[in-house]
Amino acid sequence: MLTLFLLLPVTGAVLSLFLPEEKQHDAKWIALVFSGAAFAVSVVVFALFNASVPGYQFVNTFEWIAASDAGFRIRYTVGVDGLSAPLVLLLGLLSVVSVLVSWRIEVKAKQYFAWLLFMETAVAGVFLSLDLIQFFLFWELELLPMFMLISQWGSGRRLYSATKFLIYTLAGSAFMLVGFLVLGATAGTFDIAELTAKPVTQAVVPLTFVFWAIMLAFLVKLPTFPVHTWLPDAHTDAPTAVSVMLAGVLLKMGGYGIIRIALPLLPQQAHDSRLILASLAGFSVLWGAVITLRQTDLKRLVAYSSVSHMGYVLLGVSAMGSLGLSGAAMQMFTHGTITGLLFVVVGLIYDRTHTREISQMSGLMHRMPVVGTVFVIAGLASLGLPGMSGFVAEMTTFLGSLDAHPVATAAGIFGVVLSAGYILWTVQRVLHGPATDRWKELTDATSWWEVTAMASLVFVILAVGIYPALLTTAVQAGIAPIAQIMEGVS
Amino acid sequence: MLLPHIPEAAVWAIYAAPLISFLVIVVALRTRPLLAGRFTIGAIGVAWLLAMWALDTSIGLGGEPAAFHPHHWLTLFKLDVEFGLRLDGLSAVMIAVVTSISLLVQIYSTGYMAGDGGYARFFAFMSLFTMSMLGLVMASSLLQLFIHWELVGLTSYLLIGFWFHRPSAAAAAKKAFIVTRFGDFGFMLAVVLIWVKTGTFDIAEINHLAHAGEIAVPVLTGFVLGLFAGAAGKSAQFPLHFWLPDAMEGPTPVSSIVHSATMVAAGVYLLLRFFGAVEAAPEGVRTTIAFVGAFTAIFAASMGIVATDIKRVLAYSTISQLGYMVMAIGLGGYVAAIFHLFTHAFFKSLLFQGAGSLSHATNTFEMPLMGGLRKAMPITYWTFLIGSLSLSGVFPLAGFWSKDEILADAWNHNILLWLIGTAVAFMTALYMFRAIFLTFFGDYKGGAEPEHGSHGGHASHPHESPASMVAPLLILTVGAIFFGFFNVGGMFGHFVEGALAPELRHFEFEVNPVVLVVSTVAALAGIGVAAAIYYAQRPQSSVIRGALGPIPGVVEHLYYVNEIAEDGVVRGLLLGVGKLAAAFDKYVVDGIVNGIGQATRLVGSGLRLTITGQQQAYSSLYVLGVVVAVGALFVLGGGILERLAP
Amino acid sequence: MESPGIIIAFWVLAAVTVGGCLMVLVARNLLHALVFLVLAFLGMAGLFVTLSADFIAVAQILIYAGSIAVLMVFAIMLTPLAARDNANSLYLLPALAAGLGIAGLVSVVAVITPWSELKGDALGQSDPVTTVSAIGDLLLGRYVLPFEVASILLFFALLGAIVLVHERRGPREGS
Amino acid sequence: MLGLSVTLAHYLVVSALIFGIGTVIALSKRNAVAVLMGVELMLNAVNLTLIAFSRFSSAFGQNGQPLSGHVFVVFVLTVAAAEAAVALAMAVLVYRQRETVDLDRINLLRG
Amino acid sequence: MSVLATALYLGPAALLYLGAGVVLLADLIHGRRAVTGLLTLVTLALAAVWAVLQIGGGAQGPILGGAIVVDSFSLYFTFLLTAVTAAVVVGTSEWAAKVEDRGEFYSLLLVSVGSMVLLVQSNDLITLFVALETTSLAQFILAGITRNERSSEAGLKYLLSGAVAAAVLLYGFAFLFGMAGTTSLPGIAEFVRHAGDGLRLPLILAFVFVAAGVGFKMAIFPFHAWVPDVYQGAPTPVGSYLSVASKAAGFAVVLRLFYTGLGGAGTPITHDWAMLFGVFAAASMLFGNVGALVQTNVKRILGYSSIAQAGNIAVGIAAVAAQGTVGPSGVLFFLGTYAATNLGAFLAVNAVSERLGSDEITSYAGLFKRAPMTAVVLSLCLASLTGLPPTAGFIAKVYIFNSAIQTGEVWLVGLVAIAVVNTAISAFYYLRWVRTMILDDPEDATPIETPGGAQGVLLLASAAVLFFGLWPAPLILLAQQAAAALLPA
Repeated sequence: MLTLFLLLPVTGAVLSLFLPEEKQHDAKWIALVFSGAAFAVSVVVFALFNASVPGYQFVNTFEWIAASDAGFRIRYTVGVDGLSAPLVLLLGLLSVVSVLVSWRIEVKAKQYFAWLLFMETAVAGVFLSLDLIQFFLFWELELLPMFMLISQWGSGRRLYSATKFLIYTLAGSAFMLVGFLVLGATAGTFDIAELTAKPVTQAVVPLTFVFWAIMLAFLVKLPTFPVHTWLPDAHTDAPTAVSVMLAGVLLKMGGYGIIRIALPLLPQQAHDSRLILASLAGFSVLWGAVITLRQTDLKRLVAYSSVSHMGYVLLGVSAMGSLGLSGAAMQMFTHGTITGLLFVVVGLIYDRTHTREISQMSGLMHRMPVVGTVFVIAGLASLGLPGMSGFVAEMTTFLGSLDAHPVATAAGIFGVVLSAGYILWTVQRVLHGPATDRWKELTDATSWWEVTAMASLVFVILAVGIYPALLTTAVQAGIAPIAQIMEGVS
Repeated sequence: MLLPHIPEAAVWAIYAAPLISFLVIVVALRTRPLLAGRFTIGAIGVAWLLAMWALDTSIGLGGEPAAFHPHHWLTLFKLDVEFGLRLDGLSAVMIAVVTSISLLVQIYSTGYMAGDGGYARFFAFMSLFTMSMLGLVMASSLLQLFIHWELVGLTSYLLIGFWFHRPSAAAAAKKAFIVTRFGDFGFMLAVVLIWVKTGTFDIAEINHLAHAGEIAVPVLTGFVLGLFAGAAGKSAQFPLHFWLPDAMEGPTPVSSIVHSATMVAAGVYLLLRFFGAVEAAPEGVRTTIAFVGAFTAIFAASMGIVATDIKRVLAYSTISQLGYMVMAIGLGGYVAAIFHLFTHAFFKSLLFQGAGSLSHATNTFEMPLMGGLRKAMPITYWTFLIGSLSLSGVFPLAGFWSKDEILADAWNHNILLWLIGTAVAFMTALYMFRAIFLTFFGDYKGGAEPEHGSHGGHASHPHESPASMVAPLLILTVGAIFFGFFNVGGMFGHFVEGALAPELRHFEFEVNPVVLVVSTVAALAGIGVAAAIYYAQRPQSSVIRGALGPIPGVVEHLYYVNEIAEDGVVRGLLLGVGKLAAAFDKYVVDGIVNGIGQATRLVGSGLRLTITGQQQAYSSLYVLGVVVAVGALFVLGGGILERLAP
Repeated sequence: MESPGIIIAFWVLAAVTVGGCLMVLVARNLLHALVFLVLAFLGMAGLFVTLSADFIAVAQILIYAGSIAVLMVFAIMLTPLAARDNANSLYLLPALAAGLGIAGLVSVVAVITPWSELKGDALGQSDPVTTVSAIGDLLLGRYVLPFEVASILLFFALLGAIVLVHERRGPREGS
Repeated sequence: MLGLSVTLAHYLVVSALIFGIGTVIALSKRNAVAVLMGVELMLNAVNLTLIAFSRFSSAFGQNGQPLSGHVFVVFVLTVAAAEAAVALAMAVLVYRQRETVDLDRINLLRG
Repeated sequence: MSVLATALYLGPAALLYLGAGVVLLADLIHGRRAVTGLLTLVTLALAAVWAVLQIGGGAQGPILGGAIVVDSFSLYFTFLLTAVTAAVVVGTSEWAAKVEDRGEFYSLLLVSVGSMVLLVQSNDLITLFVALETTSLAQFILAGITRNERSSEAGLKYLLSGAVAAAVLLYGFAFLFGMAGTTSLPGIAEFVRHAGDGLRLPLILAFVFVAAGVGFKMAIFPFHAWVPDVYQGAPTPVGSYLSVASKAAGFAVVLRLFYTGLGGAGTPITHDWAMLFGVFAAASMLFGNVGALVQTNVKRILGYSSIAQAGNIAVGIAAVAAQGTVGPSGVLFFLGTYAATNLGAFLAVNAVSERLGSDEITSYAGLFKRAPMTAVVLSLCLASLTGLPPTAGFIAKVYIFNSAIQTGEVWLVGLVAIAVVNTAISAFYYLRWVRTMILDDPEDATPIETPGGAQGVLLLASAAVLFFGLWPAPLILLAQQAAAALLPA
């Protein structure tokens, strides 16, 4: 089942590459069909996921590299638990959305969709892998499509941004590999479940180094101050769909990695680092928020807000307790939907106005009520309005982290206040105000693909906000064993 | 009493009715505005009827909480969030107030908003607001309360910015939300803190624990101050008061309900809801609350005296009256606070609707553009006058009774606060009658031209508003006149005290003659001064202005609070820090990254120079490499130094 | 090797050889350098003789002093327009450092290593009259494979040299 | 001087000196043919080392093959000759194209 | 030992030499009409088949007084070298058709590869030396075979640098021989294992000299400087042959020398050896990658990149400190995948450069439009060189780094850290190139034909790159078996 989820997008990618040149606009249909099928699979997985069964489910495994000695026994193992199941669902959904918002891609369409689908497979692999080397493989696999997508279909200084993304991520993941190898060499296995069951306590290099080597990659991906500056650039110059995927699922790879690997595999070191992590988290929240306040570029603004919001993930993690971790896990899901939606909307606006400068816009609500309304909904969700998914996640995070890190939590809560500031100010400048002649010709987003993309995300945001048990059941099942490990450490 | 005990479902229905109205409008009635209005009125009418039933039940229970069981909303590890209903004296009164005023305002709005392009949207938002407000007051859990608290804030935002094409409205909406959010920072901290320390969100339990001394003092202090910060934001207490006047950019019905009667009272309600905790908090905390309230009261009143926009006058008045209530809470005057909240809701709603009626005729809220409307709009005039008298605390109108209750509490506890309160009573009468004299007396100044697309009539010939607007005025006037009598003898007080733990109930109705006389004299003095200056024009207002030097200027600039907040805090501090942070990102973080990149390339260019194209260079490098390698290994691995040493 | 004849021979030959080498380095004219090179080769052959390596000494004279030197003369003659001076390139300093370094390191090792551990006189003990037959046995016995390969090497070196310098058959081709 | 015996170390030092000088020549001369001379000297030094070891080393006890060194030298000689032939051919080839064998000026490929 | 048995052992190399002669003869007799390319291929195929017969015929162990040894290690490389050479022959047949001295080219190629086969079988210093010099000499001539300015310059530089390297190598051999008293590698190993502390210095001297001599073939820092010039100047087929076959042979020799000749792990010099190659590896990676950043000529990029890759492989050499096959099997696996990868890259570049007449990276803009298959294959190979999944390069890097960390040495963890940072640097230039090809718009959109032979080889190479990226287990097992042959039983 999960292998199917992995293979569907890449199959679509290959098929779309083999389309004849003159039919390359049919690539979008291929992409839609395959990402849709993958989405269907992810829905089935999520629906069939049994929260009362401990451990991983839907496991597929076989011996991939069975080297005789040299400690290089690597299994192909995919499986989901309550932590990854929501992310898989999110990935399935956002992939469909990103195909939809790319509907009007004209330039090199078949390559575009091929890379997009390829990226879906790569990210899926990260969420599904239960083997460190396999995890690393997919982690690296995602780089190339991302680099290509930004550097070709982006705008502005796209090559610079793509390269920056690449270098940051590679620099981070490089050390992660070292960390993985040390762990694997010490334990004699790369299997995450085995390593979780029996954490390594002694290795050739101090385990603190190993922990930070691994964390660096995740912190870059998250991203956390001071390794965050690739994100605004990447977002700003990326095409809409890529921004959606980037904010929606790629950043989650960082948080997911922390919760799945860094914490349970090195609980003691994680525990010892919790103050640093909390400080980074609180700082990131505020740092991202104050910078967001003064952004004049719409996409950059949403990008910096992501820095702030992903700080909550780290905040929840740094509490190292069940609630904080659950909050972090939920925040990943909700941020994916909310910021994904924001990027969809911003992309739709950009498609029509061809500018991202906030100062150039005014009164767009008059011209595009649908887009405007969705923008407001996404914005409100982003600022943590109750009734929408973001609130539940943030609240859970704070409830989990206050006891451990009061100051960082206070900073986090203040970040919520600031988020209201930048979101509403943006809404005011972009949507409100008098309707100007310049945007007289703008049309609203009423095509089926645009409406579907927006509506599906709005639906998820509201559904989780109003009835969080949709998410929490799975999350609790996934977090419980990890929290147990972390709470057992002193 | 009259009716059987209300079932839980019926109480939920009070909450659900406006929600259904909202959903129906959003889904089906967007393009059928008239139907939307009627549907809203119907839904809120149902809610009102049920609210009356609930009130009746609650009275039957003597204000004691009805036994409803909470329901699980979110279960996650040790976090178990339960949502439920709390129907007791306090919430029953609030439910009744909210539904009543809401119903009247909806009716009023059908007239006021007639012809507006966003008619359906207006009623949708109004329904949503009513639902949120009801959810807020009925909540049995702190988190549930907080959620609706935020939703109320949202609807307030949406409604203030209802005419979003007006930059001022858009700005005001944003300001309202953000400023109250600053208060919510404290509230949210309080919510998180109390759960972390007690493990419960249940309001009754928190009150109980606090009162039983089972919450550590620092935690309790933090909790109460956090709640107070939230309350200060929502109830516009200094220094978070400055959003409320701007909020008058919203349609007048909105001001009438959201920004006078109900939402702004939510802060007061919050403190009352947690009265047990507030009482248990250290003395200093309560004193702080009382003084903040008192200061807000006099501070806002002073601005009310110089404002020229009638809605702003009323807004400052609202702030001032909320200050009263907050002061009362700080003084332990639970009943006084809620009683004033109750009466204030009616007469302030009435006054706002009166102001709306005025603008309906003149297309403006600027008092200098009105004048002499007494004859053209008699009903508006009379109802407005009664409302003003009630607000000023003139015997025997509603405001008299409730205000006196507060002043009596102040007299009993803190004479300084009583003095301030009395001064505010004087100022209240002064600014209200200044408004009356400026608008209803003298000559008509012609009003203003209608804005494009708005609802106004012909300003040159002002006339009385339609029945749909006048009828609510009349109904509210009844409240403004008579509702003060509810507490004569302490009936109201004992009822609302039913919501408290028994040991906290200490209300007794008493009449303090000194307070009564002094405040009445103060109010009458205020009316007299207003009449002298603005009716008789002896002395003329400009003369007084001159005599006061720079003070009126400062007041007219609202003590520069907006400037401090916007230019100082927002632009200077936040944006300044943002600018610095962005510069740090750009020059330091990116600088380092790009610097490393540049340095690497530079090193690359340098290394490239070693490949000179000349074979000797290559071989030299080769042999030198060998020499260095051998030498290094001799030293490191071979121990050559020891061997060479004699 | 205590015999004074050998000791004297060693020092003289060593001086000649090293001196010849130095002259190759410092000679101003390429052809003069070549002459000193031949001198060094001959000195080396003498050193071989002091080490009882008669066959090698002869081979040294034949191959080095003979054929290689002649080859070089041809090379110099075939490049008539090239400079005839024996100039140094820009890399004299690194070259000196490298040369001194390597000579120094090896010398130090040679001097301080307790070769006495290995001291013996293997050849002296057996002291064959000539090494020729023994070398021949080895070449056709134990080392027959490298021997055969060496012939291939020589053949293809020849072929290569021809390929490189033969006149073109037609107009220039290839990239 | 006559009292001293000539040992392995003597020969090794001589060979080291020759190797060093050869290195200097090979690395510093501009003319390709001169460079080749340096290389030949280096190879000669190696030969001397081999022969010296063959002569002196006690490693050649019962199992030792002292004459292997001599055989080695034979092969070195062979290779040196072949190498010289090819090198000189290459020099001539380069000369035909540029009328120089000055390595300082043969630097079309660089960087 | 009977003649037949000897022939069984010597078959592959002998066949290759014989083939060289036959090709030469055919060329002499038939001139330009001779099917020299085909003959070469047949020879290579026969040699490979013979290698299979060796396994079947039970040829195992040393012969000819220990001059060479046939074992799974040598077989691994025999296959690798013949396969690589065959791929070069097929992939560049179109280029070769235009070469004047085609027969000589093929003949020298066969001699070179035959000597390399001997080289990886060598069990004796003299055999090793002669084989090495034979293949080197052939390579020098091959580098200059087109005899134009660049080619001859490359040949001359290669030759003179190589001559110095050979002298240094020999000096090292001389010391090894002198101390051990034998030229046989096992004999030397026996000596090294029991060498007293007094001989430590000359031993270090000897093995550094030897390492330097072989390092020249491996092209690791600081013995690398000739690489960019020669890769650029020599004909691309020769460049690809050098970058893959010659490098592989270099690594094979260094492994053989260390395990069979220097006693393997656990001797007094093991640590020194490991440190030496650790430093060389780090320096190579840094030099190669940082140097490649500023290059604009694709052949030079590949040259610098091959220096960096040599650094990567040398990490495996540095990992010898551990007992077992950990280090060498990593090297063997890496070389196997690297052969496919780098050949793919070089042959693609050859195919393109032939048509474009330019090696500048800018002329690769929009190659995807002009020659889609070549561009895709080249991209795949570059991704593999970067070490991105799902290519073989990824597995190879992970495997070799893993082998370094498995040793449990702290400094090797540090070396791997340097290596992974270098991977990040290398992505910069590899992926820039990929992007240029795939995404940029070409100035001139006329399609570029890729010759059939080259197409086939490119497809095969990319198939191998992908196959070993997705299913590396078989090759890893082979590499481990081959490496096991190096260890004492």
